[in-house]
Amino acid sequence: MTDEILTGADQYETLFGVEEMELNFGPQHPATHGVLRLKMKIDGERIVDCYPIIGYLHRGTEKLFELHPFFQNVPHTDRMDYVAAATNNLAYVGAVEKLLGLVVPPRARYIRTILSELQRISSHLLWLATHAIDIGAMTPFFYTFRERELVLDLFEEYCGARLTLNCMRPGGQPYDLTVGWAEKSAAFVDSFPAKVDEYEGLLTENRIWKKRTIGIGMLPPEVALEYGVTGPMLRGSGIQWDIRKAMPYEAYDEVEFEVPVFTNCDTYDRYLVRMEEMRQSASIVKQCLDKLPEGPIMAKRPRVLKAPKEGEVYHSVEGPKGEIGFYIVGDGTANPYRCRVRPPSLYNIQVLPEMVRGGLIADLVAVIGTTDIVLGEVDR
Amino acid sequence: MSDSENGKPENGTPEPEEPQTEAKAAADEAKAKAAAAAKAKAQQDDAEKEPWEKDPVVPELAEADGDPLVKELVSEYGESIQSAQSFAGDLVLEVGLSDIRDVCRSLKERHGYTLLVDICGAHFPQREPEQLEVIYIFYSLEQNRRVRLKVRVSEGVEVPSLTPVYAGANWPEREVYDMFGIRFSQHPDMTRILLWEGFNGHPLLKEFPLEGIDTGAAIYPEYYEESAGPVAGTGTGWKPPAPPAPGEPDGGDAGESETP
Amino acid sequence: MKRLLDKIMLLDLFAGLGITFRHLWKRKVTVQYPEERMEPAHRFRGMFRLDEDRCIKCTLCARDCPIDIIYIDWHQEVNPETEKKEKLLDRFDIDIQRCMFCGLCEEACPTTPKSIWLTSKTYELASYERWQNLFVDMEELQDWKIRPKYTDEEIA
Amino acid sequence: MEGIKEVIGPTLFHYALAPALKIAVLLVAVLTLIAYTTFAERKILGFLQVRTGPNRVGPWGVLQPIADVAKLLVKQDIMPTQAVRWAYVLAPCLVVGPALVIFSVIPFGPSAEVTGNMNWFITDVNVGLLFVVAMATIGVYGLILGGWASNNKFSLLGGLRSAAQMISYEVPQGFSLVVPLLMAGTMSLSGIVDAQIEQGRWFVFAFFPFGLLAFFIYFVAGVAESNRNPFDLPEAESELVAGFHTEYSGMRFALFFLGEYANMIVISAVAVTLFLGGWSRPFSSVESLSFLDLGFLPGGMGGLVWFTLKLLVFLFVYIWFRGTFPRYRFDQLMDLGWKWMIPAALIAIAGTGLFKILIR
Repeated sequence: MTDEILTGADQYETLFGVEEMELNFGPQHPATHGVLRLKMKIDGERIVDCYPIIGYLHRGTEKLFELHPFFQNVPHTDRMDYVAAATNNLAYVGAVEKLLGLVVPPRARYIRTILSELQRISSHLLWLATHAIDIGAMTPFFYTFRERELVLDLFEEYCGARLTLNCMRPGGQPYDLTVGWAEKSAAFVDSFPAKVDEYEGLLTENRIWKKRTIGIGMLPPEVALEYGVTGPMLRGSGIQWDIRKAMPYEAYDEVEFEVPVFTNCDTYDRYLVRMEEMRQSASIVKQCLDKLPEGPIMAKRPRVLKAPKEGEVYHSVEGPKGEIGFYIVGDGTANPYRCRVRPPSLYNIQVLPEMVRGGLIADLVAVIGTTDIVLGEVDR
Repeated sequence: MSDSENGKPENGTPEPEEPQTEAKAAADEAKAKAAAAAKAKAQQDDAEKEPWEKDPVVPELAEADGDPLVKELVSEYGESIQSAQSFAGDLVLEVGLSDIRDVCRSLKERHGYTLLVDICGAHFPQREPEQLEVIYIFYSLEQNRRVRLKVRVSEGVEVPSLTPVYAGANWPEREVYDMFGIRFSQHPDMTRILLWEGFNGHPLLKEFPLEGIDTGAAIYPEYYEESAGPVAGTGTGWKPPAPPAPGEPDGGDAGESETP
Repeated sequence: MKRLLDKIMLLDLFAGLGITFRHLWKRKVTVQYPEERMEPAHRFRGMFRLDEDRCIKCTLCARDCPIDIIYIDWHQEVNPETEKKEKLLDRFDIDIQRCMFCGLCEEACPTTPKSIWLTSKTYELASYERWQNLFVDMEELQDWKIRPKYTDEEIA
Repeated sequence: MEGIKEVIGPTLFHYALAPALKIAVLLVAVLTLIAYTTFAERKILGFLQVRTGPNRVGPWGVLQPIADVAKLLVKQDIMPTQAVRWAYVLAPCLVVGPALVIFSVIPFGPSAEVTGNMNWFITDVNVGLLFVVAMATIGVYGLILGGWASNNKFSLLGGLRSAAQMISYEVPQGFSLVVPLLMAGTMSLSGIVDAQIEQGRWFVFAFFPFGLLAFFIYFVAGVAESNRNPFDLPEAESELVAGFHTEYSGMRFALFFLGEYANMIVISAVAVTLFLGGWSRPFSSVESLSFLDLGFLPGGMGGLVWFTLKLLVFLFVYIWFRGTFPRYRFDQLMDLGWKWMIPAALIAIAGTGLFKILIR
């Protein structure tokens, strides 16, 4: 007669022969925001383990960069994080300018700041739409798309494209603002905070939303740093770090804004961070429009952009998803010898197993939504 | 640009060609004179010009032995820190292969470089014998500074993995392996990440052609023998179906398409 | 106490219901596409246009294209009227299937005004024929009208 | 009518022909209502979301449901090779059947005592309430079977979720039904409506706040029972990709769809009957408002009008919920059911009982 007392899972395993089930989540799944695949072990609905598999959208962008001259690579950067093309452009041209020693005129710097902040708004709007629809609230999707459309209209008027903008060149801006663009965007950013209030009215205080997000997908600051998580994910974990403040580029040292930080490390706080960032972005755009200097928009640059014989740079900007950086090695020709992209989504999704382990499948969906990944960028 | 060719320009040479005009020679002469005059004037005005109106000053590599971080690391690891340079404000350290994990651990624990920004590889076929390079980028939140470490590796040599130090090194190291074939020792899961398991070759090596090589062989053994997949240089191997219009043998390539 | 009352009265839920209810009466933002069309902006990068007369056959556009989809052939010929050598285009083809509408060709064009431009405000490039309609040649580039007919009125 | 009655005899007429006719009319009416509920859902959701909803088929898209049905009918019906055939086929029928059967006991209008010649219900079972609960319970088997028989992990999870959800919400729902039962003293549904008219108040306002509480619990549990947002976990498209009916297509999918909307309507109809006075007009005790009876309509049709109006309000609220709320999580849903709603339902029962005793 044994007095062995079975506890926890062992007990059930012996009594009922409970088995873990393997569940293949994606790559075709509405909540994976693209072609992310997760191999999961689940016990009932509880996730025992999770193994992300990526690469379904790999297009060899880094190889393409090596085969094209500097200026031809800008459109390729559009296609990595395709919902935030402007910040991708900005990071890339910033790296090239650093490598070549180009100095950007102030008006171009301001225009770049405006564009990247508008892009942040549009990217966060898309994130909110998909995040909310993952958690089951379908209406914010349409409200955010209504506003996103206005941002895209602004982009269209400025550079002729709505999504794949190709709106920056090494050394400056290809186009000046059109007549009336500044007024239009000022009208948009004036009306935008009220719209954010509207989304918040639907979600922030809603008890179901709170239940679904508070305490879900915990990401302690140590773990976040350990995994190289950046952007709103890091700020939702209580670490106040934003490249726009830490290493100001373009016109960010000439405008005033706050970097929202929340300390609960959960999905709800990351949601709050992004909501506040949208308001801050609107205010940055407003300030830039007020301060917009006159003058040239393109620096004096050689007709052929040639990298120095030796030299390599890393330049990164604060994209909507986190730190997007470019590491470029020059070899004296007009092509980058090696161009590496530091994709924020790759690092943010890498931490996913840590965040979902022990949660439910419903939590997994919320957590994927909160990481705000774009698979075009993860896989490049 | 001759008309015997397809008219399709090569892409490697992007120098914008002067439009060929008949009056080019005459124009050249006039231009040269004007340029000389302009140059003299330009030097005069240069002082008053804004920085973006001047010719760009290309940054140069500089020795950075005097940097406090470098000094400390050298005192700790001595010979392992093979060189320290800075370019455009970025600090680059070259570290010996065997010590890289210790140096990184020291960076993280003693110098506050807690954020692993990126790990990537590079391939320099002209260098012998260490053709490959692994680049690590770290960031310190307190000092607000980035530092780059480089390790030179020859083919087939394993690099100590950083996963015991930075958990986030897992995927980037897998990507380096995937793209360059550099293996990392003590890595928990040294498999391909972006490409599929049966992929032959490592696409970011310089000798890897853009069209791709032999990509299907290992996963379609019933179609291809080992390393006998689609051949490089023949394009994707997929031809468009012949268009219904008669008198146009290779569809899609020529421009005589018809509008309905 | 107030929070407890809020909780029991479900105020947060009613606030959300109120917001959606207000939107019930708002003007709808849908654009009924084939009947209503949005006017693209002036800089909108859409279908190509080419002006053969302005083109100086420098092939810069083909060189600057990141994906090499512009094919140009030309030859020189003495113009019998002016007795000057002139370049004539044999071929100017664009493979629209692969085009990503980055506009670098337009930027590269040295003529003023540009002899190749994308600001034609046409965005309806869908086609039923994959290998025919999306590979446009010189004539089509100058007078592009393969846009499929979408609405009933157009088809009739 | 009278002629037929003469020919076939009163027994056959009362027990076979009249019910059959009524059933046929009711079935057509309910199916049309379901079809147009789907249309209204798409339209109202569209309006809530600043878009227009379907508007291509017919004027304002009113023929859309017909087009939908036609499409679903001609669509290929796919059955997974590894599916359990009998269960796979049976499941959709199990969802639709019981939901439609419940309509037979719901009084859509006044009984023959009021109208003189015609009962506005198919049958008046004296344990009607029990019948409703019993039938509603069967529906869950369809979901579980469907989820299990499809041999798909997502479907299985959906089936399990629906089992857990249905069972835990049937308890508070059953409890909340006890409250109108206590108030009316009868289990017959038309009896309950009559009791509300007699007492001159709808049960939702009776014994404040217990009637309201019971009504609220019934409705929330009903939303959960019919798998509607915010309790649409079994089919949560962003988590389980349609859950128990992932593998269903064509007409079988349409049956599931039908079942969901039939359930919605049943629950609304029962809520109207039990708590909102059924077919009676508002303020049925106030004589001066008797024009609200719509007496000019023949055969007590005024009652039907009122019933339909109340029903539509409920359906609108269903759709409105869907347009506003996020989805609960599985365990939170159970939490809500067991920890909040069952105690609250018990309080409502106890309070009503207490009121009853005190009043007597």
